[in-house]
Amino acid sequence: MGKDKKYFLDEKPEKLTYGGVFRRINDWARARSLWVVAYGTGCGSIELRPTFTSRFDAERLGMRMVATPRQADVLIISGYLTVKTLKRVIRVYEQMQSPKYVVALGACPINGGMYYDSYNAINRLDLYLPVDVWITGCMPRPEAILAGFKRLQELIDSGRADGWKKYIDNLDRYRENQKKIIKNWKMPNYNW
Amino acid sequence: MSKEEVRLFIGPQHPGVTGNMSVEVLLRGDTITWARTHIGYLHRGFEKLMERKIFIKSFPLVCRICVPEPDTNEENFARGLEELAGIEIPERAKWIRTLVLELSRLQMFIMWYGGIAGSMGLSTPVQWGIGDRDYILDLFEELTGGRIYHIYIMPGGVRKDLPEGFEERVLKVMDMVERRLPEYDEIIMENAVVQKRLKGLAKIPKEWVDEMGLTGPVARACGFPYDVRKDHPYEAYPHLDFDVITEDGCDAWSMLLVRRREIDLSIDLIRQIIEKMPRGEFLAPLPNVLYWKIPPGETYVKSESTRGEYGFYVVTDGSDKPRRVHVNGPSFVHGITLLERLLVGQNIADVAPIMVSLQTCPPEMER
Amino acid sequence: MEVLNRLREKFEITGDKVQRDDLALVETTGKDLIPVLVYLKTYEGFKTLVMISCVDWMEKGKFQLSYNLWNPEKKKNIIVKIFLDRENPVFQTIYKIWPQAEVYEREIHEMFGVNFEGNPTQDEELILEDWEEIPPMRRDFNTLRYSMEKFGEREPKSGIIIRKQISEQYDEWRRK
Amino acid sequence: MGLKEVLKPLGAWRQIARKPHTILVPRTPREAAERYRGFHVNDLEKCIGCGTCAAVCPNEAIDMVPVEGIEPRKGDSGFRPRIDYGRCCWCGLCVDSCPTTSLRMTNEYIWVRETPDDFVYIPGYDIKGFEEKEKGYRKEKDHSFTHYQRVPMRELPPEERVESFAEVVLGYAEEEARREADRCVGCGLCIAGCPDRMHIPDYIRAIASGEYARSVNIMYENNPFAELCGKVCTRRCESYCSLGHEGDPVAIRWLKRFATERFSDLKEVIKVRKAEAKDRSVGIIGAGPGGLTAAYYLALRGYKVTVYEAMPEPGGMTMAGIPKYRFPFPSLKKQVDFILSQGVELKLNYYVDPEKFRELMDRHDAIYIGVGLMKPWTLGVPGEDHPNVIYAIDFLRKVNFNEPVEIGKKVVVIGGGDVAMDAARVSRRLKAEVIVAYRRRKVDMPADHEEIEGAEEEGVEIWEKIIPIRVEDAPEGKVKLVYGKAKMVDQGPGRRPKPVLIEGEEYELVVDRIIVAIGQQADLSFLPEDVAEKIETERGRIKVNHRQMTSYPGIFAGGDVANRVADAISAIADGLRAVKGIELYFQGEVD
Repeated sequence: MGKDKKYFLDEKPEKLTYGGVFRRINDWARARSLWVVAYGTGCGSIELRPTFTSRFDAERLGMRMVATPRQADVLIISGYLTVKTLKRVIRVYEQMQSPKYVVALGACPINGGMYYDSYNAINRLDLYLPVDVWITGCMPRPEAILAGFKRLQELIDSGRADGWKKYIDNLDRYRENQKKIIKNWKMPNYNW
Repeated sequence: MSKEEVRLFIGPQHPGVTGNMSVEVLLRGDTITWARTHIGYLHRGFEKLMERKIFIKSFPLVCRICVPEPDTNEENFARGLEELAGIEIPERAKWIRTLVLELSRLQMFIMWYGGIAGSMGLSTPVQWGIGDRDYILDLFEELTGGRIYHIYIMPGGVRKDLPEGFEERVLKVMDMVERRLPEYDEIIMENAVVQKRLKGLAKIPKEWVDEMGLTGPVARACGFPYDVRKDHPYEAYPHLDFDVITEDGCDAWSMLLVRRREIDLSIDLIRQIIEKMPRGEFLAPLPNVLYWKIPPGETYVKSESTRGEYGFYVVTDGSDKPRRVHVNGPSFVHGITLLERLLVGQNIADVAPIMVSLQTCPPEMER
Repeated sequence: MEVLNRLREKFEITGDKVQRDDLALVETTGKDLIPVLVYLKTYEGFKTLVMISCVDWMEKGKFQLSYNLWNPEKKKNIIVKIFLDRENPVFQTIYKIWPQAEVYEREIHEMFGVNFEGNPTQDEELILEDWEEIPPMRRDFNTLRYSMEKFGEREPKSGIIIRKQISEQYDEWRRK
Repeated sequence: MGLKEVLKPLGAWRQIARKPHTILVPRTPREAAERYRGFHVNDLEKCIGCGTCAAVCPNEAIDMVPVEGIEPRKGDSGFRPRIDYGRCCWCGLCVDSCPTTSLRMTNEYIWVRETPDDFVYIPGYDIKGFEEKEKGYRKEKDHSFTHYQRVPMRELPPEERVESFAEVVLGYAEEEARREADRCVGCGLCIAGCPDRMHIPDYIRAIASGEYARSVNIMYENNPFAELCGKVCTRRCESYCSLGHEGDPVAIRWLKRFATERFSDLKEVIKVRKAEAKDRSVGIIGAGPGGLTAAYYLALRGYKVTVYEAMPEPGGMTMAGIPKYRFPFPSLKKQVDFILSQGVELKLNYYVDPEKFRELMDRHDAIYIGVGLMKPWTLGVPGEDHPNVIYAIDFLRKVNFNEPVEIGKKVVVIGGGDVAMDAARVSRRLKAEVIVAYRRRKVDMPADHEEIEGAEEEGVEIWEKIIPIRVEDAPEGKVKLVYGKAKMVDQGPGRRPKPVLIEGEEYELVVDRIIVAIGQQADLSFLPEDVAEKIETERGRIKVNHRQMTSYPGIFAGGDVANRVADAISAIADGLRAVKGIELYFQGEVD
């Protein structure tokens, strides 16, 4: 089981704390350069493509897709999350570097949406991951997604987007919820 | 060449794979010696959920089975139920459905056309493809009230008539797309990188087509004129004039050619539909949908999606809910059986172009 | 379709129906299924296996397996179906006739618990991961209850009365 | 492949000179399309809380919740839909199935929050700022899943109708009935409108699925006169039908008629569960629908029941008052026979007077009075005692019992209720020329509009705003009605205008008979004085509590003599309620 430690957080990481003007400047800069990890977890990713390409062009707001979680600031949960994906999403989230933000798209992460009765899709995302901004819609249009990002930028700018801090503080609680539905914490040999 | 084999996992969080799925490969050097597709990241159990919903409530569900091209699902399921319940739909509804299907195919192909270039690291066509597709989505929004999920085709016909002046706007967008296509060709078809990488890539033995049940552009790229629109004409396709597109290269380049010609065909078909569309009623009277019971029976209905033959196997038992709905998407065979065999011997860098060429769509594999 | 007549002569056909011009349904027994499939593939031109599906007839205690074949020349579909005992659902694999049957069978094994003898990969997980309940597509699996127990439901806070009370109250009012 | 392929893609640089097509959201907001399926709004005034949206929602996103300021009333459940945007999928099925078209969608689509608990709202009640938006997805009435058009009922043509007393309404064929029954959305708002609280959606659904016997059994759970109601009910339920707001209400009455008429022998169809015999007995005065209903359910509960009827046939007003073209005699006999077959004793030609009433009080443990209103109201004008002035209920009774009745060639019917219409249409069948004179306007007539239309089709003339002044003798055995015209005086909002005689104008009308049909009153002279003193009355009717008991313990009353509505279904409801009351009374619960 020692191997598991490499996959997921097993203890609370240290929180970087710094304050004053530095934090203010950091927040200001961060809000204007959000890199989104390119992981389409659900059907909402179909609207992320127009958002990040020429028609809606999120890049003019400082946002772009990056391939690896280690460079990313934002994780988009695009719609429903199956149990199998949730495990990977937690892993992706824990690989991301703080400060990091989660945006939930669509009705499904809020209360199950279309798949409230599905045996393989979770109903409430906030039990497992700290979400900063919720955008409802099925799917949210690119305009709504951009409005959500604008809200996220405001939150970051004013220092209120602290979901990642919550995750560190309440890691036990989140882990407990996660363990309720994910029994096997070893990654299967086909992806780690 | 190294003797040691390396196990590599591509996906599910990987920008090269088509959607939320993963491919596990064994590599010797950078050559793949064994491959295995892993799916299930998007499994929501549609078939189970439909079994516990009355028929009308399944319609918001079915369109979510394939996200980029939802109308095929709606049309198929509606046609299956109509067949089992013995409902005749009005002539205009058939034509509107055909129009929606073709528009849907067109937007998917345009996005794909950019996407195949994207899989080889060319990012301009991706921006173009998705950007131009958006104009067709605008048409959908105007017609159906939804950009992605239309929930427009219902048993008995379609939910609303075409809005005023819709035909002209469709033709305008078609003209726009047609004007743009030479520019696409210039940066994709005539690109040395694309030609060099796709020609001879993913060579499919011809005997696999019938044996594995390959369909759609994949089969047509191998010279087999399999097209459900021609073989089992449905909706208004019997009244449309078109030829099945085939290429004979059996490789990714031929698939690209087939799909490129499909774009022209779709534009042509849309123009034909708008020209020939009859006036009249668009929704046949249905029984009260809240209590709609369909007599026992089973049927298999299929239609041509951009990826190939898309089928719904519907079993009813006389109650107000389906006994079983099995959605059989072409990606199930293309993405698992074919892909696993096709990747063997290929270069690791070609995984993404091959997957995009086969147009594997994970949600329709696992439903 | 005249192929039905030939089938009836050669095999034990327990039921058939022409659903459409291009679709026929044939019911046979487990013993005759593979000969029928091989016959259809070799002599009748039904070269392609389109899909394999399973239907749970819980009330009758049966699983129905449907093999859907397609004839590329004549453009016809035929669905051959058999019934298995639901208590002990075992059947032979046909992946040696059609390679893609392997994955279909693997899915049916995972979703319904039907065993396909000789299928090399059927015990590998295809879609589900760490599944502990009965196979989910069986009709006695209650997906809503499972979802509510495992994933929970948000209790609406802005509402005046929560969901269940309302529906009860509403029902009561309607009965009055 | 050569240099060309390498250089050609560089042509994309051409694009740099073109105008970008980027939409600059959020700086410049973009409006969604005309029929975009965005967030919901609900017209709370128009909404009736029928719950069809909640029933059709695929995700159980819609709950019906009570809303402050909206009280439940007949035809409105008082609930309003609350939508959970953590469940909704914006499919618009709720909009498409809303019977009143109150629910619609706007083209608003941005809803961003920091907490997940902020996505539940009651459209129309929680103000979100987009309520005024006109664009968005709306229901198209003619092209939706809701069937607003009623399946028309076939009737005899008017020329044939006046020739005989054959039933006017021909009834639905099976296919028509199932089609009509299938329109029902099952909201159940009608139940509150039915005095008897019949399980309307249940039996209509049973008809729609072809289970007619089950349907009739559901009806007989609380109405042993289902066929009677299927033919002549005042069908207040239909006025609360959720489909009636935008289209035709479901033909509940005709469907009931269809289902009950299919069975000629009720004993084979209706499964009764009889309780053990008990040694209490109940006496019922009056074999009308109310009395027989009470008798039926009391008998099923095991009590000894005896019904006393003054007339030679059971049925009360349904026998004596309703013309046979609306309610044929065999149909009544079939239903009454079934009730009697449950062990109900019936004594005909048994006129209860004070002495006999006292006997009954000794003989029975409880008494139910269901005598109805048999005494007509008089016009109160001079000369009314003229022999050619007759009263509608007497006239109808004589016709129904095949007694000789002479009305001549021209009659005037005074009144505007259902009895007046019956009298008029019966007179037409007796080949007389008929004028109906009513003191208010035609729109104010309390009669069923179908009856008014039917009468007019058959050639009945309707005169509005007529106030009789006096009756005079006329030569050749005729009678002269002197009348004045009325003007309608507005009585303020919410009250119907009052007819006031225009002074100084007098008109004359010479006819063979004047038929007075301005209502009936109770005749309580059969009560012994000491009992009558203890029984409270109100405007001539017996006052009862919520269990139909009078202020005299052990004496129950119901039907026209005790309620203000005075129709068959209310009498049946009273009878049913009295059964529960009597049972509780026997168990010692007086209140």
